[in-house]
Amino acid sequence: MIDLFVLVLAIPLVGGLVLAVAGERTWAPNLNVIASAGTFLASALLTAEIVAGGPRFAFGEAFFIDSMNVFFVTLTAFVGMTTSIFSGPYMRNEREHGKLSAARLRLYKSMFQLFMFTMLAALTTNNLGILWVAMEAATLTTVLLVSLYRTPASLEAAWKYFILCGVGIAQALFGTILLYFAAERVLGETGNALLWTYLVDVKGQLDPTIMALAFIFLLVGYGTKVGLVPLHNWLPDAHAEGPTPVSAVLSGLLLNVALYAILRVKVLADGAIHTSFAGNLMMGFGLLTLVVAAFFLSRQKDIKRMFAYSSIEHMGLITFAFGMGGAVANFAGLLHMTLHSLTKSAIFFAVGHAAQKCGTQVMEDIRGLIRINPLIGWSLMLGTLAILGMPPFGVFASEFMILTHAMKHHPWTTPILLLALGVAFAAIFGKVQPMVFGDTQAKRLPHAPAIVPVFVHLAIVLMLGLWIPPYLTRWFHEAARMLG
Amino acid sequence: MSISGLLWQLFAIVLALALAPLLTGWVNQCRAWLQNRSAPPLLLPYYMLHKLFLKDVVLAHGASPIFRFAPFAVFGCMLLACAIIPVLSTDLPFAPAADTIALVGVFGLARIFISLAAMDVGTSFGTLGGRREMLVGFLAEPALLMVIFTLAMIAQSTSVATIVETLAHREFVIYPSLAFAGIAFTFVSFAENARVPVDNPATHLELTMIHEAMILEYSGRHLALIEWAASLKLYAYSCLGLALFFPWGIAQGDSFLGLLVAIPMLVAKLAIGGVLLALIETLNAKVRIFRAPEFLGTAFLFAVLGLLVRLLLESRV
Amino acid sequence: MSLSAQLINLFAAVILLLAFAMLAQRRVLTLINLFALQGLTLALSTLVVAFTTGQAHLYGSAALTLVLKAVLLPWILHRLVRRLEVKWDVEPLIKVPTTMLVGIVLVIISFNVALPISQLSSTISRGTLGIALASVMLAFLMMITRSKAIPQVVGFLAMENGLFLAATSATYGMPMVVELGIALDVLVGVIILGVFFFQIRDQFDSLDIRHLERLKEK
Amino acid sequence: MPDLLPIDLLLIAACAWLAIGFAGIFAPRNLRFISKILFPLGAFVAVLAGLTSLTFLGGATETAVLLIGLPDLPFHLRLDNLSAVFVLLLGFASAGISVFAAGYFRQGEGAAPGLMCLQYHVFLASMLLVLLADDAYAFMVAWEGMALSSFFLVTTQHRQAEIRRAGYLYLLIAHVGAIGILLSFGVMTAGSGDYSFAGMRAQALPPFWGSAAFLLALFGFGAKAGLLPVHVWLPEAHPAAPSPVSAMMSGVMLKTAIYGLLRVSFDLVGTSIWWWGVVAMVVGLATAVFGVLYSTVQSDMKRLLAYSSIENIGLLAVALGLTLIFHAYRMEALAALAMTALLYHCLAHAGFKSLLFLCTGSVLHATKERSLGKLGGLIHRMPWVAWLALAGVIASAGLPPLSGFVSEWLLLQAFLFSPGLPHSWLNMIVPVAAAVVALVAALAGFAMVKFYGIVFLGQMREPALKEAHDAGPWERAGLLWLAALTLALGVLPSTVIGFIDAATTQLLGTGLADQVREHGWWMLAPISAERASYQPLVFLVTIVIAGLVGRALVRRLYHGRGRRSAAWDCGYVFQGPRAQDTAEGFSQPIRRIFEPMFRMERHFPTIRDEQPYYSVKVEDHFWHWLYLPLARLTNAVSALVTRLQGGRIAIYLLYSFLTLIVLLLVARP
Repeated sequence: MIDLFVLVLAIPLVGGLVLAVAGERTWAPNLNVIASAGTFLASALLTAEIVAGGPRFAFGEAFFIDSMNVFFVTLTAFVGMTTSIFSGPYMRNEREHGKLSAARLRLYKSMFQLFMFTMLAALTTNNLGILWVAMEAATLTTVLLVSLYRTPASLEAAWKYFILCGVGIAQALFGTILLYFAAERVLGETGNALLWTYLVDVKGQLDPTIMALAFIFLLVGYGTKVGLVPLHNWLPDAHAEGPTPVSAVLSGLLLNVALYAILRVKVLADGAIHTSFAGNLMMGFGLLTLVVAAFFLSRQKDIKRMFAYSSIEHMGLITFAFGMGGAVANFAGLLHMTLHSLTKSAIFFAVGHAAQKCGTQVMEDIRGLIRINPLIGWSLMLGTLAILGMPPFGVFASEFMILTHAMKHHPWTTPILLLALGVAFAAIFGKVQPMVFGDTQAKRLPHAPAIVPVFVHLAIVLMLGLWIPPYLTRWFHEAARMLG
Repeated sequence: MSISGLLWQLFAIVLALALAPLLTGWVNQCRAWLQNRSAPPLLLPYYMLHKLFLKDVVLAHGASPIFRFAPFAVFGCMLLACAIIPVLSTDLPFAPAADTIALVGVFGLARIFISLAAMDVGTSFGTLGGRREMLVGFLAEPALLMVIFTLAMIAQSTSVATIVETLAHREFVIYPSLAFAGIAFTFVSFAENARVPVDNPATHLELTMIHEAMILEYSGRHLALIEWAASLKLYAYSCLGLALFFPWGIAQGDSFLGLLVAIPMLVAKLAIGGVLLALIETLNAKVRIFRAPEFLGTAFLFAVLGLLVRLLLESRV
Repeated sequence: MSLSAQLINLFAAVILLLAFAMLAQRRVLTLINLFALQGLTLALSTLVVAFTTGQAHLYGSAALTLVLKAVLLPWILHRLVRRLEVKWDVEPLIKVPTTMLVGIVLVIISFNVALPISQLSSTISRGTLGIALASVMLAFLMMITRSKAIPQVVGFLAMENGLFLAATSATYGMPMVVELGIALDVLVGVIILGVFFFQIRDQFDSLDIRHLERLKEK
Repeated sequence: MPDLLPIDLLLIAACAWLAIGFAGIFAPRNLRFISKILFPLGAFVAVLAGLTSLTFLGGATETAVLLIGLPDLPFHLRLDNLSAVFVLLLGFASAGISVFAAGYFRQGEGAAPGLMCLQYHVFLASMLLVLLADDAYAFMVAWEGMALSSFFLVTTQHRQAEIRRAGYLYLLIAHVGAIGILLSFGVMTAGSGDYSFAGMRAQALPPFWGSAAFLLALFGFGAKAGLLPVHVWLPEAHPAAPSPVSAMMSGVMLKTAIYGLLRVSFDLVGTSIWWWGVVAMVVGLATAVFGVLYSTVQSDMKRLLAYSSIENIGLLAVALGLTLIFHAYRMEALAALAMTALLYHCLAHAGFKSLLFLCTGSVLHATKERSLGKLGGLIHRMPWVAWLALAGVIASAGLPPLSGFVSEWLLLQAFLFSPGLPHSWLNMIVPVAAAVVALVAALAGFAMVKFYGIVFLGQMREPALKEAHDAGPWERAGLLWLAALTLALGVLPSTVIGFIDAATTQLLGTGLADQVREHGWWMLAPISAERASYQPLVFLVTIVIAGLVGRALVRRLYHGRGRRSAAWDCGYVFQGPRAQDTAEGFSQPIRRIFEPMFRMERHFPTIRDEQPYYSVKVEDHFWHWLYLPLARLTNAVSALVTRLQGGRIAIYLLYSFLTLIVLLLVARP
């Protein structure tokens, strides 16, 4: 029997290579979907296996799947699958509008699969060095995706993305080196000093001074990719100028993976330092990010840009939650990550269709979606409400937990959190409402929108707001416990 | 509730119906005297009513059922008010039906109906009268309630009967607050009964009138009922004032003798009251409609002062 | 102090010097040459460490550095410059003397930050950690102050040099697989950047990144 | 089924509503099915819910825990007497509204009927859940669900920009309010982390935190109720919504906020401080005066009613304040009196305000016109609506013998006892508050006369009004039901108090029921017959009999002749509809007397005008004093923040660089 884990990594890699060669065939879009679906299937089965049998290694000790990352793997594979479903008709429309050539589409599909591969590798690797390599590779693949349109704006966005994230990730490498250095002092020169499973066993013996420095470098480095203020500047540009499916995966997945990297390091830092140093730093960044992003929102004109800032805002909130630490906050943070991925990607799907329908991303020119196509209109409306934390959508559940936990342990932060959430609500809702409602004179599109993914996402988000299945709870709890 | 009580109650109502136009006539007569005019007959209001009842009703084309319904409702309200106010005895069956607050409510109900009726035909004067009536109403009502509050605090009750009993039949105490309340009440009753500083019952000059503007479209029996109701209102206010501020003479139970004494006392008090009313009306001039708020504001102020005086000076008594 | 330790410190000092030189350099071709020189020095330094400590994989690392940083990347950059016909970085965003002053401050900061760590280190090359950090920071500064795309990329690559130096000086290098991965990333990155340069020039008729300032909040 | 508890029945009702709603979405365009089957079904469920709580009242508290919710905080539900009173209100009021809605929604107006059916019934179900919720999470989910569903209902006619704006404002303020409520819950857990209401009850809060919780709740629930200064959404949202929705929002939804305030201040906080009452009272008075004054000067009939709702909410807050004051001084009997007034007014307002809003719905349908300046004389074309509206108008003006008067009477009675308070300042101030309440009540009469007189009486101001038609049978049935409720609440106060007293007793430990029952069902004497009594039935019967007997006598003794003729024109020829008072003209005295209260833009005609005209626009001071400055501030901060994103990559790199340096220098473990 083939190892499921091998499938999880191999399908996107092989898919990406095949599509790089044969991406212009008529069956290529289907292959894209099939590969993504296969990845998801494999990861779902893998999850079942891990849930039943506990954590395990793969390829010797190079890869390690435990209850925390398997959850991210499933999420990533799932959002990847729905995005590929969504991107089929979307990209076809783009092509027919003359925005993309066949060669670019090939590049897109291939890079999409490779991007999935890098993220899955980053999530599952046991080696913090490889984690870094995979993160950098993820940047490279997405740089190509962001600049897909080759317009001046998209090139500029891609350039900024590349440089800022490149520099950021270089800092993360410095942090990784320091970490390695600290670990080598404990583990000796066995070559295992970057393996998470070894590190986590000896985290108490790591030198706190080095770990503190390492954590700063890693936080600033990976934090750039997460979009923490003031390192966030690449994010809105990249989201706004890339194709919408790419915005969806950037927001929904890449940010998560970067945060995942920080979380892994935070566990080690916490273990070594014994104070809430790492947590405090994350809380500080989280709050700053949340507030600044919220105030950014109200002056946006471009719809994708606005939701990019919303992603920054939510990343701030999640970072804050993990910064607080403790079972409840970690649980809430993980839940919020999940829900944010699902919701934000759903929103980008809807936004993509909406922008395509209206032929613009400028919000003032998008009007009356509900009259053009009620499904798109409602999906954008509901998605927006969900992301704004309206019950009964799940985002409210996680925000509720974060807020209540903050109220209990850090009461002074609550007004700040609420101020930011209130401002964000006013800004986003004020912009989305006239887009969804109102009058319009837009035309129909040649291809029916792929709206199913949106509703699937929103349905899951809705369900998580009202009922979190027990196995999911267990899983979250376990992951939260691992985070300390 | 005894049979005799019920009979006395009925008697009080009939008395009100009978005495009310007489009071109006008496006031008009006094006023004429004071103004050096030859006085109309004392019974003129009865003749008027009779004449109006005899006449056909002329309805405007635009009049709706509300227009025809209102006179009866207003009349009913005023009758109820007269039945509630203890003019002869404090222990009549209708006394617990409403306290002073509800009494204010009855007047309010009547006011609403008459104002609505005024707006019904849709002439410029009707609506003008309606709005002015409501203006006077919303200014007078709070003042009246404050007066009542002062008294209610003295008597520890809002029931008119209890207030009368407290003031008339218990130990005599001088209440300075009553002076304020009395002045306020006088002001309010002038306004409420369309009397001189606020309105002039004797004029038909459109731009100044209130009450008359509202009933311009009424005729025949409807007008008769409204006029009668107006008399009843004056009677009710007078009786209320007498009951609250000069309660002596009102019987405590429904004993025949007590009630027998009460009737002449009432008539005497009303006669004096009528003279005073005419006197004040003669000494004053009608003010502009937008001075009315000042007038009633003063009344409100006095009423509140009375309340505060009550709280400040008398609560520790 | 042994000879090799002295040698390593010397090389480290040369790297720092080169970092400063790059910060001050305005001619693009010279800049690339300086970068190649820095790569060479780094490779030599790694070689000395490998020779001294006998760590086999450090030879590999040194070879990788030599091939990649001293030969391959400069070669690619040279080709790019020739194809794109850019010779001058018109003028840095901040005046060179100011940049140098800031650079000195950065060196002081880096040394102080690295001090507690290098005291913990048992490697022969531990003293160079501060220099590694300083060269990372100087490269960073260079990226900030340059207004053209190619110098910025050179700065980016110089940063990688600093990181490699840090890796060798603190820990005798990262595990080989990681180093290979990093090298691959850098290489692919530079190739992608190269493609980018052409696209940028096509779109903007220039490689001046001041054209790339349109995406902003109004 | 003997083992079905009332709480189970109510849960089933909520599920039934949801099911009805989703049934609508499956046939979104089938108007017949939706309006003639689903909405009546919803009304039926509503009646059942109302009856269930009626039978429950006075019973023992029931609780339930559902399987849904957060992992460690599943939905807790609890039915106690306080909830039951409000469920009663919800059930009975919404029954009438649903029946009306069955005849109201038409094809082609705004959203698809099926969608509205869904939103409407989700709205109902979430309100029910708000009343039953027994933990913060369930409460917030239901609360926001309520806001959200009503928001969609408000923006049914979303093609109009002003309606979108109204909806936005509504949801925004609702959301901000919800944040306040959540904070209040957070404070009440006192750091225990137990967000079930049972957990909050178990905490003894120190005065400071207790006050914080109360003030936050006052703000949060006040935002939903429409208390000053977070009232601005209300006069925008109510007119924007379809009339049954306005009726539901005004009649029922606002009461859920009152419910929340009661729940927090008497059940969850656990302490009580006298100045809370003063705060509530002052806010309430300001709200009431503001609401009623603005209500008198409106030119749009639904706005007029909306401001009138603000006024009533203000009165409710005054009653709440009074209750709190008495409660803080342990004068529970008087607190019970004030609370009875409060609960009674909730019921009364639910009846008459829903009735009036539904009437405006019928008028709107018949005439397509909301502006008072274009209505008039509708009593001739719409007698049913007009006569039923009269009941609402009288009740709303707080006049006997209908429902509004009873609560007002109880409230004034409660005020009369305030001199017994052991606090000299309160002694002085509270009676003055009573004076303001009296003023508000009188002004409400003014507003109602304006509303009724201008809409239904007089001459028709537009020729098109001649085509107006009366309400259909479903609408009439709904209106009749609500009018009947208004009448019943007006003439049977003792019976009603017998029911709602269970809630008072539960919250305060004492109630009025014993005293009230002593005097029989026809008489209301909350303390003793000597102190104060009111017999509404006698009232009604006397007036009716006096009117009828008078009429009979006049006809018997004289005659019943009458004829029609033109109205007397006082010598002017031009007595057309234009000669009547306009809405603006009617309220001119108010604008003049209370001039500083309004922000007016007026245009007066001059002699030289070619086409002289007069116009007046009244605006809310709060916009200019509070909201616009707030918006400007946010904008300024936002402008400052956006400078971060200046477009220069060098600057971006600098941020990253500085962050790193600062952290390296400053951050120490």
